[in-house]
Amino acid sequence: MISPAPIYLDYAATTPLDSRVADRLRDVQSSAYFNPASNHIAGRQSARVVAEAATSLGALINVDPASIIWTSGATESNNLAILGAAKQRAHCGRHLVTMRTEHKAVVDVFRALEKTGFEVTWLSPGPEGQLDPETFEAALRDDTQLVSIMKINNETGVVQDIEAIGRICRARNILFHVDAAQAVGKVPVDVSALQVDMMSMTAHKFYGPKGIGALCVANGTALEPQMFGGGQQKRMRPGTLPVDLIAGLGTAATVAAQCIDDDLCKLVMLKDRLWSGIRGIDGVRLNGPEQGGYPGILNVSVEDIEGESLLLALEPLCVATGSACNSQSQEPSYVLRALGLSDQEAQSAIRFSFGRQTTVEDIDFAISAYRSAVSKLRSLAPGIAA
Amino acid sequence: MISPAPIYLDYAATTPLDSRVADRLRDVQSSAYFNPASNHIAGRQSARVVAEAATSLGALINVDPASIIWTSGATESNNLAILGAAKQRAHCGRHLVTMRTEHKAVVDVFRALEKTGFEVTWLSPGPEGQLDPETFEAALRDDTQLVSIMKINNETGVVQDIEAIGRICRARNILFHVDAAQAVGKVPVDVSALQVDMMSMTAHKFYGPKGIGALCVANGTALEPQMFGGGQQKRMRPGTLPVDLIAGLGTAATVAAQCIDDDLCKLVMLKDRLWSGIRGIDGVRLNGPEQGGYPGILNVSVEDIEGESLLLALEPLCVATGSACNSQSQEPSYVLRALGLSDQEAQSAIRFSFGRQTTVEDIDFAISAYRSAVSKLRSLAPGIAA
Amino acid sequence: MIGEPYNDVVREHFAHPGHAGDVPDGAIGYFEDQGLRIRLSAEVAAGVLNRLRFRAWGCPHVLAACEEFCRRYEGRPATDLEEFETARIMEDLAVPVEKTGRILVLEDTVRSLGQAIQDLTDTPRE
Amino acid sequence: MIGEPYNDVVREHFAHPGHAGDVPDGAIGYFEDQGLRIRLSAEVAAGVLNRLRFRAWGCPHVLAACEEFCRRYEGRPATDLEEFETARIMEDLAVPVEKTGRILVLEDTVRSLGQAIQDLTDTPRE
Ligand SMILES: Cc1ncc(COP(=O)(O)O)c(C=O)c1O
Ligand SMILES: Cc1ncc(COP(=O)(O)O)c(C=O)c1O
Repeated sequence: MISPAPIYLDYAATTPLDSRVADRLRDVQSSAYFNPASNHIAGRQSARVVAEAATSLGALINVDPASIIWTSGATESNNLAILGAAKQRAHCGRHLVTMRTEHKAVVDVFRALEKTGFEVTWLSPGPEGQLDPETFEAALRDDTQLVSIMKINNETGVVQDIEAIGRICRARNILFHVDAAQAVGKVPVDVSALQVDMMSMTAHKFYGPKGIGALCVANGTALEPQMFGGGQQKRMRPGTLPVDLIAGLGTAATVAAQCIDDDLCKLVMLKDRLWSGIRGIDGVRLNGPEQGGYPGILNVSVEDIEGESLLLALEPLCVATGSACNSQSQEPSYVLRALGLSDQEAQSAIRFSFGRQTTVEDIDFAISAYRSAVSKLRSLAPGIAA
Repeated sequence: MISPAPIYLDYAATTPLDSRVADRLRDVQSSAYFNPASNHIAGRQSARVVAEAATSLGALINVDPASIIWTSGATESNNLAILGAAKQRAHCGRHLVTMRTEHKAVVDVFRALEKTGFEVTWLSPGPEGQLDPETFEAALRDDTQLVSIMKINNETGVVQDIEAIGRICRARNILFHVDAAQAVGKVPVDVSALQVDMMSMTAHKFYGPKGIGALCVANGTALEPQMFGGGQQKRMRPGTLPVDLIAGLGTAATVAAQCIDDDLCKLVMLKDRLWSGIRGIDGVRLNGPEQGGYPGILNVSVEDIEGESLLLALEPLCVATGSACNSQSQEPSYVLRALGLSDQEAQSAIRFSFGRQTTVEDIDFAISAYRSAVSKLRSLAPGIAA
Repeated sequence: MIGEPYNDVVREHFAHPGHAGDVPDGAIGYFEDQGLRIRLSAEVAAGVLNRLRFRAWGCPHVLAACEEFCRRYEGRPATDLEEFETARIMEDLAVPVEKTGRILVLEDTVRSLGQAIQDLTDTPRE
Repeated sequence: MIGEPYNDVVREHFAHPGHAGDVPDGAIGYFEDQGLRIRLSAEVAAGVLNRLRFRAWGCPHVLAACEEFCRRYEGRPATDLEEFETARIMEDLAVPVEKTGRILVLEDTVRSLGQAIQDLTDTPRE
């Protein structure tokens, strides 16, 4: 069966390369593919490319380029930050705080720590997904050493008040990590202003290459490395640096710095259009905040519709049902369950996510595909008591 | 100062992309950049790309594609294999065996294990770098649970008898890991024939992309994951799969399968030519085996020459002085010291390494650059007792 | 991660469920379990299933299995319903094993339909 | 990882060590330490360093420092050797701090040369 061309509305899962990033990748691959650690002119050329990329990323998020550790992505950054800090600072206390609605790459790391004698407080969000700073503060204890709260939720687009949380942590000398995989390069992020100690990011969420991410670590924050071998990156993360991917991330950062405002403006328009087009459908509900959510994500549930059939009926629309990174699991999203949705509501949830290359036509296609899928499936269903 | 174009003879550090790999990267980046874990037609298209790449790599090294875990490179593969197996199998014994001449990405992992209650036997090689299977067997104990021996040494090109070591391990039920970063895609490797349980590799050493590697793990070998988050790769290694890099690795594997014989044939010729051109220099010695070493690496020391000055005098020739991955360290190579070289001999060592794009002209340039650098530096030096 | 989740038969049935709907005044089988709901209705004349229709709430495999059932049994004697085989449907639609339970809901609905037809036949016309 | 290890002065001196060699029958300073060996020779007339030459075994910074020393002191009174300053040479050649010890070997050699000149001058001609 020949499938029609996909209409891609799964930007929260991963984005296409920006053309400027693609050009940069090619350029570095052919002219500076050397090992930046090599002690010869070619190696030093690659080292300069890496340093430039650090400067670009540093400029985007307002951090000292020297505070950047290159990783393979936000998953690795989260692991390094949370495992590395918790173990290194075990003497400061064994209590950790995070949210139930974090990405698996945070949740599973804390679960692993729980098995090794750390105690984790799992905070619940309010009904729209936000963490209330007072609830947060109440969870802190004398032996709380580390907090991890994401900036933008990957399923609902809800934005946490990182500044307020950061202030509370700083006042109590608690280390604060932020998973900003869905934020860096997509919304303005100023790490220094935010009082954040560690922040994770990944290039492929903001039109950069896959397989490269970063963790920025405030000066003076000691981490236990999670990988061993070689002296690269001050021993924090060994392995030959992928100079092309790093350069690509740098270019993606530079492009983002130029485009963020325009991108956001367009996304607000697209999200409004999409939500206006489907909110009138009987039984549709918005998962996430009515106001102030990240405009590139719209998550909706609909009453009495089976999620898997909905997904198939939407083809060739490419959208997500759970967290993009975990859609192999068939369980209803734990993030939506934590927002108070029933299993049945959660399993019908569709996350539309869009970005720089999305057009109004894509959105209009999505609206009509969603409307007709819902009405088709409803027409097939028997009444509740047939 | 404008530098002349580099002459790159540091292929053991990293290789340029094969043009077919570069094409494949571009293609996948534009047409299948999706998340292979996404449950929609686009995601499934990327999943097929990943599966094809696994088939290509599986064919190159004769393993079941299902046994492949994608990682960010050989450093991560080594960490996952050694930490993951040692911890998972701690009940089988706490004694581990490796060599002094392993890459840092193995040495440092074992050092980390030593700090957590494992006991490591560090075997020394013979004067040409080989591990004697009898010496090896004598080091095994009842509580030996894991052995890691590299296939090809990155500094000297010495090739270990993996088959013999594998047989000994298999007979005693000891898990056997091989760091084949310098071997896969460069010499024929048949994992199934070798009786190896785990093998690490990295694409950028065989004309594939940087930032992607693999660990293949024999059926039934349990490992403790070293990173947490999400269900990708059967929970062994989470994170969004970089589908383009994986596809690039797959293409590099396919190209390698076609080119290995021709590549090797050319390398033998180039190495012969290079060694013939410099062996006559007074005080030059070969580090590594006279016969049977990997033909893409030639490591030589020379009497009474200061290594750093030698390196600068060789410019614009790009060669390595220590392990490529660790040339930030200024200590004389521990690998060469283990072969019995003095500090002074080790610090003068130069590793020439070459590959698919190296020409006879490059080699001839290297010969004359080396000869004149040595004679220039000798002419500058005072006599020993001036 | 890799395989297509639906084979061509499932895709075809899902896209064109020609037997979706109701037979007015027909015999009705209904079953619900595990959140799934299936309703079958049939027009039976002289012991033959003249028309079969389904309504269902479930995943694509369930919907396609219902359509497949209707296509297969329309025109056959109602007594054939007793021999309804989930195994063949599962095979033809390449239903993943972990969904076996869902196809058993269809089996239960078919049984319920058979019973309804039986009841109609047994009930002496008044 | 990033910076150029050698500045332009070091590269230039290393490429063109115009003062490499020996002054035949000159005054000789020699010192060796940490594996480094430096020899300086000078032709002194009327208390002036007419010609200065060096030989050295060491890293590029050491070789360049020797060349720089010769360029700087040729033509000056031998008594100036006493004021030899490693700090200025280190700055001009951008020698990394961890190599300070190596430049001190040059200082010791310069001192040894000064002593040798002194000895020649003090020794009454016979
Ligand atoms: C919030 C969040 N954190 C972490 C990740 C993991 O990023 P990566 O897959 O690039 O490691 C993702 C996306 O996958 C994400 O959305
Ligand atoms: C023998 C060996 N093992 C491991 C590695 C590490 O590979 P990577 O830097 O790609 O992680 C290298 C090269 O750097 C190597 O030569």
